[in-house]
Amino acid sequence: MDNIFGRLTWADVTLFEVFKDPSIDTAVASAAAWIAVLGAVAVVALLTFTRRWGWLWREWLTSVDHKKIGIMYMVLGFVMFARGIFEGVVMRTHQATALDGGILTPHHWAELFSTHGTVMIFFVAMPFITGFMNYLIPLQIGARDMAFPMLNQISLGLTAAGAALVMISLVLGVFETGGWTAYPPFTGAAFDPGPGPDYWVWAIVISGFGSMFSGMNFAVTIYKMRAPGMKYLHMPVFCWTALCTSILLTFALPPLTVAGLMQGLDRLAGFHFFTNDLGGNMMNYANLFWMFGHPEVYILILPAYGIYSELTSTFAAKQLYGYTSLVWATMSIAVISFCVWLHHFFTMGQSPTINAAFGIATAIIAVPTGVKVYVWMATLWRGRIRFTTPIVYMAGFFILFTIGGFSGIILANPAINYQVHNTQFIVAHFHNVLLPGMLFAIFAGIHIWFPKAFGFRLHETWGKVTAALWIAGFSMTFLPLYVVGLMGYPRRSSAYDNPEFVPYMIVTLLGAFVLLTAFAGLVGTFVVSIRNRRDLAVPLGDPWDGRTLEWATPAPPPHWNFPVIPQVRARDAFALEKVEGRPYVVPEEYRDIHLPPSTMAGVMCFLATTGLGFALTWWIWWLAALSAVSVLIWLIGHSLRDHPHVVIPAKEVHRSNQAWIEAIDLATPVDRDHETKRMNRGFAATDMAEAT
Amino acid sequence: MSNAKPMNAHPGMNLGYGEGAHDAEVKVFGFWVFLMSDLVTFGLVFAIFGTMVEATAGGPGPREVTNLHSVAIQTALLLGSSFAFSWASLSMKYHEGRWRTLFYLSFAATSALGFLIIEFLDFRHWIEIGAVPQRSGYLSALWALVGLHGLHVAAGLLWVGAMTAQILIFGLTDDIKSRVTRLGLYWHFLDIVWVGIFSMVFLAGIA
Amino acid sequence: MKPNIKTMVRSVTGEESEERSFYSLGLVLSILLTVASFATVISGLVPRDWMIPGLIVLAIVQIVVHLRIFLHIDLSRQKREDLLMLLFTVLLLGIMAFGTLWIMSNLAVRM
Amino acid sequence: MQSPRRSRLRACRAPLGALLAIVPAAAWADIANFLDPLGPIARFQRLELIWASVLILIAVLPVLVGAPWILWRYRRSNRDAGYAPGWSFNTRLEIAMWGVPVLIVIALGIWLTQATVRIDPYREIDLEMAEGFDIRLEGPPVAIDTVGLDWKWLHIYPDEGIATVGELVVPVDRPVTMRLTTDTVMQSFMAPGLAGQIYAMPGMVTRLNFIADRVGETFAENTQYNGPGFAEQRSPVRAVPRDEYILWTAAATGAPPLDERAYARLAASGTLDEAREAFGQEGDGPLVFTLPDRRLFLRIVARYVTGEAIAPENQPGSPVYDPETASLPDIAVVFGENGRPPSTGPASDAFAQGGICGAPAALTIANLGELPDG
Repeated sequence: MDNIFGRLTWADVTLFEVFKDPSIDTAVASAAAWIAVLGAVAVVALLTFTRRWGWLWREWLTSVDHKKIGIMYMVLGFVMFARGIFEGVVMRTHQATALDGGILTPHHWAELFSTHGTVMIFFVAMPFITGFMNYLIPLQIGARDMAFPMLNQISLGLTAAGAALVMISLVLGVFETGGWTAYPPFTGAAFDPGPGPDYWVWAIVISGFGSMFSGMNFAVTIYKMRAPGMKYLHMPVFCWTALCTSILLTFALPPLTVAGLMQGLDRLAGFHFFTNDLGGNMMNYANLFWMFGHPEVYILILPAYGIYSELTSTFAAKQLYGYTSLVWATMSIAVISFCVWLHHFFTMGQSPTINAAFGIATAIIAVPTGVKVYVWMATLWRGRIRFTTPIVYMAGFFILFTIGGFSGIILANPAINYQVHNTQFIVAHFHNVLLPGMLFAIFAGIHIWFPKAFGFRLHETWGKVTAALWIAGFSMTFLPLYVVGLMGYPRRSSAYDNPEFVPYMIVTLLGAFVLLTAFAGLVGTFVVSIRNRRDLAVPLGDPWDGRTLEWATPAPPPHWNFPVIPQVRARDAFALEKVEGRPYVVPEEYRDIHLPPSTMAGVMCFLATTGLGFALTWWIWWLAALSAVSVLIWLIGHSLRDHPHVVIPAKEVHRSNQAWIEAIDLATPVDRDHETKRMNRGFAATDMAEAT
Repeated sequence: MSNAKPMNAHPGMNLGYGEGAHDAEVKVFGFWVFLMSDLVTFGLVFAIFGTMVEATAGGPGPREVTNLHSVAIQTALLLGSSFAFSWASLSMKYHEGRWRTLFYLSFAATSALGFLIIEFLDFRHWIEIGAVPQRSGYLSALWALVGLHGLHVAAGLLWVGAMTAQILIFGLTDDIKSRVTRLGLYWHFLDIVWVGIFSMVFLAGIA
Repeated sequence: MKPNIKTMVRSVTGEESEERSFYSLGLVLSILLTVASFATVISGLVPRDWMIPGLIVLAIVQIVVHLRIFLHIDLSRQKREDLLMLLFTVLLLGIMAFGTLWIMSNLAVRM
Repeated sequence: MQSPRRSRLRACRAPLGALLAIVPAAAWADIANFLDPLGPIARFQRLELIWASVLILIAVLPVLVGAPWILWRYRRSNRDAGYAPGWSFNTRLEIAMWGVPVLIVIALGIWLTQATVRIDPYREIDLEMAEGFDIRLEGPPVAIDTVGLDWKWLHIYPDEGIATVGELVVPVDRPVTMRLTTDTVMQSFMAPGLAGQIYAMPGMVTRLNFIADRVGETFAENTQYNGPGFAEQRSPVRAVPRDEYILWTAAATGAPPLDERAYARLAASGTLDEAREAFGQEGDGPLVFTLPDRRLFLRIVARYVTGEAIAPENQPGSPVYDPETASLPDIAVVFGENGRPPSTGPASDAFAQGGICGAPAALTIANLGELPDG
């Protein structure tokens, strides 16, 4: 062994690049590396000085509570989101100056669009939706935890390992430059022997396993852990969308894993799956990747649809219109999403018959999606709509997402697709569906469920201004790209020579800064809300006149969620109780509650797989073997020990629940007009009761 | 009550009713979902193999790599292993002692080990005749598909080892029975994948 | 109230031999089908064009036998979720595998 | 031929300078693109875009108008508006919600199928097609073999015996039948004013057919990212009158030959500017060559199907590619003495359709095994 660090050398450390060769380009690269390093150091220092290590370990890292795991997913998503946003702004700055050049080198630009896409899809969007599903599913179906709590923690560990690898690539070496899709042979060993594509492969494969396990876990939880009496058609729509997303995760991740591992074998072991020579075939990669890639879009968007469904009905104080239609639409989207993948490569040369078949399938998937939008409109119709922050996001969603869908159906036509494929039109389209479609739903969802998770609401004015900024920023940044796309500006292009693009790119740049402000607004919302948490507190647990079971618990809910597993008779279980005037019933009898024990399995898997991915990237074989063997030995050892459940005595459950019920008895219900005022302590007077 | 059959969840468990059975049912179903996902993985590797059957690039093809004697022995060993496992499940279900179950389990493991050894000899032969995965797209796909299955069998063996240790430590508790049941599903599932491999890779390759 | 395990074990010993013969049937069927597959290719009795379809049919039959006998998939209520999951998987796999072969073979012809 | 698009890759040009660069935008107004096409294919695609948009608007407009109206009308403070908290189903509404989109999708589906078949890029533009588009056809198709290199397009005119880099010239009213491949990573060729794009991949041949029906200029670009010079892989396409085309081909006869050595140098990673420098050409015009070996395109494709691994030094686009030692395979070694593929096996049909000098219409992964070793 000539080098214990494999092919990693001092020259790969990017921190000092700017001093060796000062330019805007190296300054950006080194600054990013320093931010990553200093950020990590700052977190460690903060934890050390506040003596929070034990707390972090006991309360969070080893916890198998689905609520805490959900929150950790959201935190991971936010850290990566900060990176993704900054990358986006740097890219837009470059593009605005890119007439015949630009401030960055083409290589650095390529690294940026590749990491931006990878980070945003795999380490922002995926953790966000996984976080939401983790937090909400057990609460909404009346369960105490996931079906597999330890596996849940392991999933988080694997996702975080992927994210860690992408972050490490900021400091050590370079990242892949072929975009988030990483098409070979460009990313093959013959053209890019460096560590970049390896970082991508292992980050994606490892986090992909995490997502796949999450999907199985959610699916089994929803299938098997529903509260007694909760039939499938009694589930909240969010659970339906989560169920379909879980099934997609379970079945759509394998193609990505297969493609990633084959690419890894090509690069590491000289296999010929996607190489130029000896029978390799890069078209197989495109095929496999999009067999995952298209369902992935619906993995991200379906839970967002679930959030929109919950929020329209809550903030219009109405029963959801067309529940059955929504369920059918969700299920058909889930199945059809497996039949459309070829539309990502209409231009590869296959016959018009195949193109037309997949084009039609793509157009068909627009039907259930359209139905959903109509359903939400019908739900708002004859409602009593409260203009809280979530509704502001929803309003933006209605207009912008519809435009995104519009461009989507245009793209479904192969004849047109030949002209706009791989241009900025595509960039505009998928940002148009993912930002208003998914990200707005996440932000709206955060406003709705943050009080449930932490016991206090988010500041309403800050929230609304931030929402408006997101809407404006999105429109300015991405709508102009449709035009330049039609004019023939390819995506991923570091420069252009048509001066007509310049005005559009300047608007786009301004938009990017608005988005950055919006992100600052989001951070500001959190800071202001935490400062005013006493005024915003909603300990009684139901600030929004909620309809589903999670609102029938205090905020934040106890570790065991429900003192007694609820009996369910119908849809919108909690709303029904409120309308009938008997919410918050005291259970007749309390029992001991058994909860799964804490475990360090997630941390172990995180460390081992990060080590493994890093080792395979840099060819550090001893580390790869050590990581793989150590996690195997740990898991087998774990299975040979007894792990008794944590028992919460009935008395403790009784005490905690009684305190909450008594607080409610003392409180007065708050009218919806005062929903965002200080007097909202989480005990809602329902609009619905007044009407019936 | 007296005539209640203990077949509430899956074969190999007589857990009675109540929390334990529900818990086992959830876990077995969860494992079933995992197997289905794994089935998709295998199916895709099969499909890729299908697209690469002719990509031999002038190197060794199906005729050169197929040794029907070896494939027949491997098939027999794997089927025998699967059958032995079902015997282990039965003794776990109907008999209380742990040794009987362990006895059949050791049969299943030995047989699977034999399978791996023969497969390893095949691999060695392939390397000798230059049929290495670096030679062509076809060989890459072949090694990936057969190797993935072999890796699953090896992981299964490791699992049998861990399971044996668990049975020795804890005895046949409800929890352990549920785990053995899941291992059984995995074991039989690998046999199904092998049916696909010997038919579609080896036999169809020389047909 | 848990039923006494001992009495239950006694009440089901008749079933044990029943299950044993079922498993044995599975073994015999598997052996027969495997032998048939091998014979299809090496006996020389089957015309070349029929070999691959024959192998596919035999493999599918054997997989069904395995699923039914070794993996205990049946049409009863308690297995319904497993069966539905299996059928759904087969549907998706069918879409993906068939789609892959369709697309890639078409591309191979047109390249 | 001096056009303002000739750009140089200046990584760190002062950003402010680029922002304020006063480039005559008028020069760009004449450059055709998808929205202002030069030929019937792109024009048809534009028409598709317009009609598809109109049709989709039927489903989209109710949302764009209705959603804001509903949000405003049913605000909580408006006590005049009705309130129906239990209203959750209406059969007629359901039928409309599902029915209207279904009808639109049926219409779109029929439409897109017809359009897709009609402008299949592999379909040669014949008299029947020309009639459908209501254009003239004057003269036989022009065969062009396009090779994607890092980071420029090489256009081979096998019948005229010339090759160009940095410019594509086509005669008006004569169909162009283009075969594409690359000698590096995957690329995607698009000339927006004439037709959509098609992928070009090493060892494979894809096709693109189009025709220009008016004189003008558009551009050809790569849309599939392939490295630092990607943004530079864009060059003018001129549709010229037939006489001018003949003059243009005649003028090229004195150009240097694109022999194996010259090709090896051309294939090295580099932008058009760098290629000009390598070939000692001044100014910013295109590189023009004569074609000593009319089977160059075929040999480039054959590089990937010899049944032997490609050494990185012999792989254009690889960081260690060495143009001094790189070579293309001998066509006879790969395809047999007469440069034709074997007469049996699935490959033969595909090869039989081949056009120029027995070139394959299809060189597939699938028929690799059928090729003779020589």
